[in-house]
Amino acid sequence: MSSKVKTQSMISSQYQRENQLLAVWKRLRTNPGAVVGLIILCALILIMVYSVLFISYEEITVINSKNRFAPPSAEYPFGTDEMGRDLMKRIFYGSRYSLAVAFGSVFIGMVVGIFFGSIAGFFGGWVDNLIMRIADIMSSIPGTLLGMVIVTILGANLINLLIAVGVASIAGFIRMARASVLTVKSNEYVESARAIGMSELRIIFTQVVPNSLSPLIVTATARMATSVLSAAGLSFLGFGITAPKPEWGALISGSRAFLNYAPHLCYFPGLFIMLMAFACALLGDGLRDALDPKLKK
Amino acid sequence: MKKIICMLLCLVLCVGLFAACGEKQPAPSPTATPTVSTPPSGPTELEYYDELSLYILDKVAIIDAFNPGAQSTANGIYGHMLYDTLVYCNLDNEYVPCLATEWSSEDNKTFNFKLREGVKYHNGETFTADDIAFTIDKAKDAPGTHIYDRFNQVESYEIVNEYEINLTLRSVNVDFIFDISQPIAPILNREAYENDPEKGPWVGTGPFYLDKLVPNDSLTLVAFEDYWGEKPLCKKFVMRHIAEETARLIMLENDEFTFCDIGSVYIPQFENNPKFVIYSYVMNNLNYIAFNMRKPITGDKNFRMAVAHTIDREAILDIALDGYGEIAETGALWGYKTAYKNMDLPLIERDLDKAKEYLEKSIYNGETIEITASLPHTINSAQVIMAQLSEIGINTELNRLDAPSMASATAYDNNDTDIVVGSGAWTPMASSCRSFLTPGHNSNKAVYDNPEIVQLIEEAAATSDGPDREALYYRIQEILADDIPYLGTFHMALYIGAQKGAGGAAYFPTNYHDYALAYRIKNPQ
Amino acid sequence: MSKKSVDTAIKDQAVVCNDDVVLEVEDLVVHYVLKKSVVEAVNGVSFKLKKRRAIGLVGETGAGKTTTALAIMNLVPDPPGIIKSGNITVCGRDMLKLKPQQLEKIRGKDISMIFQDPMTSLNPVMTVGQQIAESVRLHERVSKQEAFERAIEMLELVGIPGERANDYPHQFSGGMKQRVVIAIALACNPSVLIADEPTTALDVTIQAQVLSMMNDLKEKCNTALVMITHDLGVVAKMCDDVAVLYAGRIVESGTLEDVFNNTMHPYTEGLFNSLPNIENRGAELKPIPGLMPDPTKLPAGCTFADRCSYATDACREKVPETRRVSETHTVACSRYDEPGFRIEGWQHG
Amino acid sequence: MLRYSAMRLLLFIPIIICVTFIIFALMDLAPGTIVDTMITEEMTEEDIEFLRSKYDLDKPMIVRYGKYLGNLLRGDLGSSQITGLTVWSQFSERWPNTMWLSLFSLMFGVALAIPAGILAAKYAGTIWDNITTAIAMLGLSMPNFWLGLMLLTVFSLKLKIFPAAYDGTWRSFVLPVVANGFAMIASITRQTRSSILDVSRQDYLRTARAKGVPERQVTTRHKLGNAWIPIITQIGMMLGVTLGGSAVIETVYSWPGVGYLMVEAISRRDTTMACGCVILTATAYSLVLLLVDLVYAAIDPRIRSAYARGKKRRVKA
Repeated sequence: MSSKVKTQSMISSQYQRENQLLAVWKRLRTNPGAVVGLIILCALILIMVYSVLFISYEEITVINSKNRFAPPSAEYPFGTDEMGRDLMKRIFYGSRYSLAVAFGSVFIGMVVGIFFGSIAGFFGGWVDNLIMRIADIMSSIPGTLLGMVIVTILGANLINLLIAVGVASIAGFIRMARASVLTVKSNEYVESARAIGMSELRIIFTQVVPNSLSPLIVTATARMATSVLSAAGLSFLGFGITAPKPEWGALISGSRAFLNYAPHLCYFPGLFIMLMAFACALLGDGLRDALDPKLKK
Repeated sequence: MKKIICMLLCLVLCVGLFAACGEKQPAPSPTATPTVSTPPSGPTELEYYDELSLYILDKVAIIDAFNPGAQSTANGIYGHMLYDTLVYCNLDNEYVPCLATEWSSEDNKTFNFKLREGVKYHNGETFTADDIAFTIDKAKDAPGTHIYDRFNQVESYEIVNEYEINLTLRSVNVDFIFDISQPIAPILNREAYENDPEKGPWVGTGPFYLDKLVPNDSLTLVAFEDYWGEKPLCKKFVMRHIAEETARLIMLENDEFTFCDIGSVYIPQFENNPKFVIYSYVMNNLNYIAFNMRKPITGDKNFRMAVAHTIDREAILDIALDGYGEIAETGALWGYKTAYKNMDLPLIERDLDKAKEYLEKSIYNGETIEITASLPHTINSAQVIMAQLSEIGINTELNRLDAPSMASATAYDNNDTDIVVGSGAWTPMASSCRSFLTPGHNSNKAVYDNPEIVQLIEEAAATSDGPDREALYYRIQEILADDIPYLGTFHMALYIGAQKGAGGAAYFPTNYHDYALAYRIKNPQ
Repeated sequence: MSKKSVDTAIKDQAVVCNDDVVLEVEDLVVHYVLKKSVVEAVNGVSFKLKKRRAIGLVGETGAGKTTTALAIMNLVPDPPGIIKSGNITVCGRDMLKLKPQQLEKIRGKDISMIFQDPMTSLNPVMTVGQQIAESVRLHERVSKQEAFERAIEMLELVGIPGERANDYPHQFSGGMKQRVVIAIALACNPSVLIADEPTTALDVTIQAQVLSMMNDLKEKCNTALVMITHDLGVVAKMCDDVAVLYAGRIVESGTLEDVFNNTMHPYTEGLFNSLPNIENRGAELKPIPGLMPDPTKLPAGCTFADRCSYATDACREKVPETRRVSETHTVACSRYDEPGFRIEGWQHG
Repeated sequence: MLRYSAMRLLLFIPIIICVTFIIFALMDLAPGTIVDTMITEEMTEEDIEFLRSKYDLDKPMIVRYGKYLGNLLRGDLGSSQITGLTVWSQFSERWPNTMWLSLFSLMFGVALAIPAGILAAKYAGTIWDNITTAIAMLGLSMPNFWLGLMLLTVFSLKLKIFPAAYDGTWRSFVLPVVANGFAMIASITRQTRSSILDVSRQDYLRTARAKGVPERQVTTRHKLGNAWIPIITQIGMMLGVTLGGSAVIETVYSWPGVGYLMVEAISRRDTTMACGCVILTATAYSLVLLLVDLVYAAIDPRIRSAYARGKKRRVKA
């Protein structure tokens, strides 16, 4: 391919990609749900950045037994917990765990899922069969059980929680990737790519995957919502991040003992988990409509 | 129409949520001292409830004294009711005749027991010496059970006649009578076991027999008519396990539980509530901080002294248990109010400057110390300890393990933890010292290996009661106070909420409570 | 029910609607109101249809043919579309004034419709027989069993073996499906049948079969036919009268003879010129320049003016009024104001 | 049809065998073994050794797995290593609770979701559509244990209407069912809405109307007849997920279900129980999916004819 031709296709794809993103953004902006979702998510990310810069680990683990169980007040907007620590700071600090889990576990699920899914979809035959059987096996093990066992083996910290939740989502991504690759593969432009002598792998990752990206992005955002919830569930059962670190699921689990007269301990972390999952779900829907508008009509 | 339903639904939900965090009950004042209410006056001819119910901490999946999978503190509780032991040890540690009317031993090695006649098992069989022989034989090949720990020390037995038996121990043990007086050493029936392996183990000579067992959920016991001893004051006794604390407190409030443990946090709520009575007792479990003597940093005495001078026991107790418990009174590492406790050993008080001095002298320079804990209240106290240690610059990280991981992580040979925050039942008996202080035992979380201590413990186990045994124990406590492999923090106080007019339960520091004579008066004053 | 008895059953059905004009459309105007614009789909269409006759509505796509058909059945989807004015009488009753229940009685009984794409016109989860029987049960008080037998007869009538009545639509080919749709439409022997480009989606050979089958049924059931198509060949074969539609108005109508042999309107002439002439293969095709006007911004005056080679300034101001040139022939072109005006006419084969 | 179901169940066996192998391997990797849960204070070293040999813990994992597989193939799920009770007895005792909880939650979810979905589809684009979808979305994103705790606090702690734990009466079903069912509402509503919107754009509705079919009958027979299929699939998937027994809800309400049994089995390293639970739950799950497919075929002739020809092509969405 002479350089001139290459620049030509690059420019065209550049131009082509530009306005596609722009078009998606324009459609996204008009969808009220997606905008609300985006605002909430940005607010949470801002909170996380604020907590990274201004809230130190000591500050949220220092214990003063004087004002324990203080109800929400001006000084402590979310009240204080059983060890007199400011719940708001702890929740803000905890946002990094939930965000990490949301993005991280989906990243793991997506990368592994797409890789195997697209190979299964593209090559078919016994490769497809093998990978699909593995996916069946992984999906027949209940997600929480898998998560529990992984956290027990690797130990309870953020990375392992990420892996535990991510692994549970791999089967879903494999199927999704395979389905979209199968539909894309049947189109002509893949045949033409093969005709000009592209290698199989290059075809997969330059032609097939980009075009089957939109359903994957939609599943990814929806999956973020579910992984935030399953991470919180695992911590609630005691298989997540350990106590002093204020992970939202663990906060709720800890607050169970004081439900009777300090319900705010359970109320606010749950609210934030809900907001996070709500934002991801809304964004997922908004993206789904923005990426393939015919669904919207 | 459907629109209205939707709106109604979310309205109710929001109102409900706000109502939840609207009302406030008085937060507990940490300094309130626990008032121990005296049980109501002796029962004149009053009416009693027929059915009582109790919350038990453990899930009972199967009842079989010889099954290692069925061991838990609940064994003791239903043990008191289903079975009898040879000797009964009451609250003041006096030995009361039970299945054995008399017992004697010259050298604390061979014991002679005269047995009670006319005692019936639940399946109608009569109790004879042969049942003791059967129980000992079966116990000796069931390691991993409580009954094994009690009867494995019996080397041989000799049945003199139907109602008399001599037991010979492997080695002298002063505390043998105490050991077999525990409810976890019942005498079971041979015939019952042989012809019904599943329901056989339920058969005992106790005041109740087991009517129904729903695995991992509940036990239903019914009063046994021809019980040889004092008849129970209720017809039916249900024991239930409820996992969620809030749920069981609600059930206590709605009179679905007659007796139920209440967390220290909820005591004020039940304390000044006329509908309830609170019983409390202090467990002889000592909550401790164990330093891994084999690892460099925690093995360094200066580091341990620095930690000893930093921890503030009052604050730990306040946060972990809302102040409901007793701080370790002396430097001695011993059970709460247990015999042979050296009360005048000095307790190391909190002194941050001294702590910093020791820290300089120690080889510690900033490494992260891993604090391992497993039980819920130990995790809370670990967090408080971590906060206090950070005041003098020791960085720590909490490693929470579940029970099996804790057991394997702190196994004696490959214990890799730095500090373990735990709690252990410390009885005056040589066996419990042995399990905490001698090498090879799993409870020895400090991996403490001091030949002098081992030698002293063997001596104490052999000497009969009296001053020389006390001197040996004092000597052990002095060495421990100097070496500080363990640092005692506090003793937990446990509280049992009961409906007004309910009582008659004996609360033992070993947690094996005796509800055999529990009752509930119909309309208390 | 032998074949002969079927004919008698159908014949006495037709007697009900005896007056001569079966369908009359007067000055029909239909607009689609969208968010930012109004689509003037039909701007004043009028035509009459006598019993047992067939009229062809011809025009390019977007000329408002389908909207006219839907308006006749009063099936225009009401959120965007509104029937602004005009009245449609079917067997003497005005479709636009009737209440829905009454409408439902007429649809399928007196007038029924066939759609363009057979692939999606049948309910995939109901058997073919059921879908036909449903129409019969709606309009005649017959038992389920009788209705199903009637359905089998109709299937045989349209050339599908009766046993296949219990098959599902996905088990039929495109042509067969269209036959089923026709069977459904003619199940209750309506007086008027509207066919909205019934054979466009089929390939040529099947198209010929379906059309000849429709012709026989028309004769047999004495049904009047409104054939909507853009294919002049189909019109020539099937219809007695022709109406040429352009941008929602009938620009020329008349018998087959009038419109085919002495075409008067320039657009009709353009249509014929753009057809390949089999005899004179060498002849050069003369397609009509330009495109259909945007229905949301129709030009003033004659809507065909921009593309008409005979257009004068007058055409662009005045909306041409429809003038009756002969007993059956009408044309809407202002150029005929001048007495001697003639168009070249297309080269006859 | 029968041949197809038999084939699918047969295909299921190898999957289950791999699942048990994975669980055995994972449980073996986990720190601590079953013996560690039994160690009492006075036990000496050789007592522990004796126990380890009793549970074959001294032999490599493969030997234990071989023995377990041997029993499994003879249909014996083995017994819980801790209590000696057979896995089947413990599972079958708790299974009805989980099953009833899942079914009632599903009914609760469906009862609210279908009308909401139809409503949202009917008033598509208006504010009602947005409100119902927003509420449904809220249900999806609300952590069910948090909702459970809140309901527990409000309805049984403060208002004392419903009991807090499982006591066999229907009242103790209410709170867990609402907590569990709320999350299902979202996905079923969305599915109903989109499938109704899709179907109402189809041409055969116009044919029906042209036949003179009254509008009500058009909706019930033609529109809903076709819209059911994706909805049923969604409901089938939802049922499959909850049949796994949501350990979280069961912990909050002390519900003697299968989910809680699994959590218990893992925390006590009881491998046979954990494997047993997973096998039985996975079997129930696949039976449900098979049921959904059969219902699918009953409704959708296109699928049924695919069965008849034996070639079942269904690209998993």
